[in-house]
Amino acid sequence: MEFLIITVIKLALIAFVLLTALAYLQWVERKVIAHVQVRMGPYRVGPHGLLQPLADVVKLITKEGVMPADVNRFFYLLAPFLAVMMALISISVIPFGGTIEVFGYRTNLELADLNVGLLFILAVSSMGVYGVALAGWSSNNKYSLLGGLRSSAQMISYELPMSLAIASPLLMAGSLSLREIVNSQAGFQLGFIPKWAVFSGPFPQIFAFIIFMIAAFAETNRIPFDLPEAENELVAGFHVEYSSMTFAAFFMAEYANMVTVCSVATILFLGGWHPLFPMPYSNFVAPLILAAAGALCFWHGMNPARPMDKYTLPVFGVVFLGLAGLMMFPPLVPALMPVFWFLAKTGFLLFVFIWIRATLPRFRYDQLMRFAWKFLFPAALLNLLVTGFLVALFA
Amino acid sequence: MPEGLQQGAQQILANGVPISWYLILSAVLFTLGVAGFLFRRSIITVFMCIELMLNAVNLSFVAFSNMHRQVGGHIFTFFVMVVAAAEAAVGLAIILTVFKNRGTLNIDEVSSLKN
Amino acid sequence: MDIFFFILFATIAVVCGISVILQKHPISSALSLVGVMGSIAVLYLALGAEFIAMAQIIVYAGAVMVLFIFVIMLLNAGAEQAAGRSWMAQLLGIPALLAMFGVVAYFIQSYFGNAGFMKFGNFKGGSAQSVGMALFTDYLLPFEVTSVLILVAILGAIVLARKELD
Amino acid sequence: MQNLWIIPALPFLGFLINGIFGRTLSKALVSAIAVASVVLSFGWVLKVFFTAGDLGANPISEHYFTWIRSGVFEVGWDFAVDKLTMIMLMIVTGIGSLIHIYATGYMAHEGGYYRFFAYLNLFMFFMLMLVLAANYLLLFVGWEGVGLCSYLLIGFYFLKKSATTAGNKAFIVNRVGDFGFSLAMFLIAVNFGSLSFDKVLQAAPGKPAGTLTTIALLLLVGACGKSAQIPLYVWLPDAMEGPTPVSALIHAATMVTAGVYMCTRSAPIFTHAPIAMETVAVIGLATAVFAATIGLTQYDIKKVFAYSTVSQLGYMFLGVGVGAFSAGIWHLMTHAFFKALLFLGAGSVIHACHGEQDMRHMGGLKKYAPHTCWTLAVASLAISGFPLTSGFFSKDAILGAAYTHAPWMFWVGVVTAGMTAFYVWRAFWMTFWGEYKGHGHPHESPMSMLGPLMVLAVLSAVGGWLFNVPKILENMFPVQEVEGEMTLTMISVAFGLGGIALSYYMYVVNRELPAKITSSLGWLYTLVYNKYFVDEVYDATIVSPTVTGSRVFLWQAADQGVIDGLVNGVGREARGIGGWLRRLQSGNIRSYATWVVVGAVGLLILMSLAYGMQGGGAR
Repeated sequence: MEFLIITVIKLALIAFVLLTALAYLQWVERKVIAHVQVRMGPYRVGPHGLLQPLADVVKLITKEGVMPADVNRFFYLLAPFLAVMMALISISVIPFGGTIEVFGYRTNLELADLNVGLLFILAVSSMGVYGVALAGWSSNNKYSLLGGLRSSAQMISYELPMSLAIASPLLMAGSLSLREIVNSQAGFQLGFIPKWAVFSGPFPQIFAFIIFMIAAFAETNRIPFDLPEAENELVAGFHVEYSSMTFAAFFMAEYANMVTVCSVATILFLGGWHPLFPMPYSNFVAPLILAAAGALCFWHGMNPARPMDKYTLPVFGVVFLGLAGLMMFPPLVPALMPVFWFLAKTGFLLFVFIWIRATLPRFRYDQLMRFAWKFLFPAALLNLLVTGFLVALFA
Repeated sequence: MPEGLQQGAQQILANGVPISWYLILSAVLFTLGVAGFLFRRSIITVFMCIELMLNAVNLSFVAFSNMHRQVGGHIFTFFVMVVAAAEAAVGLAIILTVFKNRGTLNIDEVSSLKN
Repeated sequence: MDIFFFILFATIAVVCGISVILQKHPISSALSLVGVMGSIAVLYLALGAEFIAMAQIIVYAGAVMVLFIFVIMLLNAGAEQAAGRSWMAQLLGIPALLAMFGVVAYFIQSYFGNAGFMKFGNFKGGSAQSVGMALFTDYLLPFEVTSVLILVAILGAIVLARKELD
Repeated sequence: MQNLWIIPALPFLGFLINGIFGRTLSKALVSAIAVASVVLSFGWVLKVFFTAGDLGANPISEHYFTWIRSGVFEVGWDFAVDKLTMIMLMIVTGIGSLIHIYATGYMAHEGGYYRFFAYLNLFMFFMLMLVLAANYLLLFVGWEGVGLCSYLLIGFYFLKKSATTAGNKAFIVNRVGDFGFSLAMFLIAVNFGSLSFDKVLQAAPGKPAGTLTTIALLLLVGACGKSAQIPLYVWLPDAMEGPTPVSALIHAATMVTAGVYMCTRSAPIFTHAPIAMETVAVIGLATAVFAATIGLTQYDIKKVFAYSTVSQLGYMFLGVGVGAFSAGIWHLMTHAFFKALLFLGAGSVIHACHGEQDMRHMGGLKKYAPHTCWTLAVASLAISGFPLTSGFFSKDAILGAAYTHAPWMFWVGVVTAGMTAFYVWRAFWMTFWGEYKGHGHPHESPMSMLGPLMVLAVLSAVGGWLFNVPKILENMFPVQEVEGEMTLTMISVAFGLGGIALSYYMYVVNRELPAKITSSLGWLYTLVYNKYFVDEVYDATIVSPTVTGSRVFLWQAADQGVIDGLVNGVGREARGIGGWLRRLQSGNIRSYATWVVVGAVGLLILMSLAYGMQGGGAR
């Protein structure tokens, strides 16, 4: 019974955090891209545009949902929900941290611990293509149809290198359960190099990591592989005809997918919630960073670049310092540290996603396919072979 | 007789699902697949019905493997999946070719070996 | 617990199966088939075949059916038109089907009617590890042969789908 | 170990090289390879001859590998050399080399140069195998091989209809002989349980005369086919369609004498089959006379020599038939010398007259081709048995043996000798005396052709007493003394000289005489001139019945009627049934599927009936 209650609580918590995060991820993206392009980005709605996501949500909800002429109504409406559902399901097996104890109840920081968790993620992400494909087909528009075709072909093609790249760290971990994979990466070698898959083992999985990230870009239809929604070829690709909430669903799906793949990459290659530094020092890293951020805010508040900063920045500084203090608070440390590290790594990978979107141009379609089949796939295969050989050698 | 039914129900609640139910389910699905094969006209749908039959058979394989507490059934299912994947690749390529050459997907019109 | 689980997903499977053969549009049939496969995968889980269940989703739902949908989109196949007929099928179809199902069901009942019960978790042999172990020891040769089969299938598909066909 | 296999191997090597790469090689290289291969094998023969010691006492015999083994019956791939074989080897390789050299000059301007020499080398290979063979089967291999080569070479100008038909004729006629030969081999294998010469020939005396006679007669059939004896001689004159060196080598010197060699080789069988011996003698004599008479009237120079070849072969058979085997071989050798010379000379003449073969368009070549002239004169002297020439000794040996056997044979032989002298010299006068009646300017042949001519001239002049074959072969074939040999010699020489004189009178002194004679003889002349219409008779009696029979009965009745009818009928039935069954094959997949389902139901019901429906199968 209490199992149910705890599960429900965790469910609500994760859902809330995740959806908010998704909304604000978009804000972060706009901000980052703006600063890469030396703009200010959202600034008007709330301090530093912090309320922009809410405004967007309101706008999208209140907008009229246009139903184009003679589309297949059922599939047209089914597609976006399929997409967002498949994107959100896979979050449920991702562990954010170790086991914690709250009010005497021990629980894992995840919804479900499958012992085929990784396969589950693969399966669900492979289902994700239906949303895009159906959307493209059902909206009865040649651009969206092309987008749907492209996305289905592209996703199937990039499933292979992704799976192969995933397989090689599995060889080293020897399990399909995400939690055990993370646990297998605990500890340090030579005292300071963490035993993450990218660094450790008979064969550092740095190549697998890179291949996985590239494939992840394609799987999530992100630049430079966002062919299904290439604006300048297909207007907006598979979601040309969508508006209001259905459109928002596709956006949510995209960001949720990003979060998922980044978490998976963190778990598989970057040692999950295991800290970058040996135990005693790693606890001070988080407070130091936050404190530094707070100090930075205060300093900018002293001599503001814009009039409003005089009031907003100090507030941020106070928040950051408060978080730093929270991190120092002994009883919470064992619970918060892993989460912090996990979020830090995932956040860094997300930042990389955004960064690349701001930097790289888009591939041509044939280049995309040739790259997948003629370079990525053989490379992943080779990496897997070498890893397997070395593992067999040293095991 | 009600009490027989009752104890049957209790038995089921206690011990779980009878294996035969799984087999019946797979038989039903298989029959559905055959029916689709017989009564549908679109090549693609017919092809999908074949996949349906394969799935039904797989289900019975897994059920048997559970019944005998052996992994063999899973292996067979695995092989069936692989073969089904290969079959799908070739079959769909054939369908594309047929459509390219005949301009139809109606299985009744594709009744001659050469056009 | 198990029984409700089973009834739920068996119902889904059968309903989707019926819709596969009743839907007029290929895409609808395809999605119904995906539904069948998904529910069957869940039943696999219940039967303790977790690896096969995931493989079912990845291979069938994730790859094969996507391929189907891809082709349907590519050919823009609409609802089928009732042209041509097979009097054989019309005439013998229904009775033959019913006969087959009847005989098979009777077989099952008479042979496996009391073949025991299935409870979740009473069979742990379906993990990826055990399946892989069996696959690479007892069934190695079939496995290799299958790989050759796949290679052949790839070649065949490429040759068939080439642009400069015929 | 004398490595006898090298002797045939060398020409075979030449054949391979020329046959495979000849098209790309230069003429000089081709001829070099061909000649070298034969000359080298001649050299090897000499080496064997000088190193072997006394062949009569201990003949060489080499076994290479077992070819056929079934039960006790065993045929090995083995060669053997005794004196007889050695003589044959000498003749074949020696004259072969000369003719090869000659051919390089003669064929210089012909197409298919490499092809010609490849065939020639192949012939040498098979001929040497025939001679070296130590058992009948291996001999038969060579026997067939030379037949094949003669076919190929007769039809060498395969664009000429007459050439190809001549080749076919030779091949088919030879089949008859080979049929007899094979039967003989079967009989030998059955009766002696072996085919190797030494076993068979040792066991021969013990066997019943009937068997031996049958075997001997069958062998004779084979020999008649190969050596152009009545009734199978008809192919040889037509074989002159081939290039002249071929006529010289194959159809005068070597291959056609294979029959004689074979009979001599199986002498023990013949000697114990008197009837067969008699037959051989009679056939030989008849052939000699018959061919000689035809030779009197021919105008084609090569035809004349062809018929003379036939008649000389008849002489050899006469010798064999009367038991003078060594004399036969002796004549074989001398005949090889002078007949090869005659043919090569004829070739030289034809060469001089730009391919003209009709003697009526020749004449007066004495001053244009002096060397050809005197060499041919020597050859003609030799063939007409002029004293102390080679032909003189061998022919008289045969005639003497014939006299002791039966005097009438001697007289017929002598008359034939006269005729021989007459027509050979007739050809000589018509060719070289008088004035030139042909077209163009005749010219002497190149040295490459004249050289062999001279060598052969010397040989045919002195070869007779140089190699006294009967002496050499004494321990194999004892020579019986002939009483009154001197007188017989006188008589035969007289006939020979008479023939020469008569021909001189008719064709040099008094040119009108032949025309008068022919007109006076009338039908007899036409009969002889047309070779007694033998070919026509054969056509009427054998060839056309066979052809029409096979066309009407085998082809139209049996093949088209029965076999095709059967096949077509089966096909028609199958199509009928198929047309009926086709209804099932509507091509409609769903119908097929329905059938499958019905079948499945049937199977299930069957199973249920078979295994019963009792429950609780599992567990």
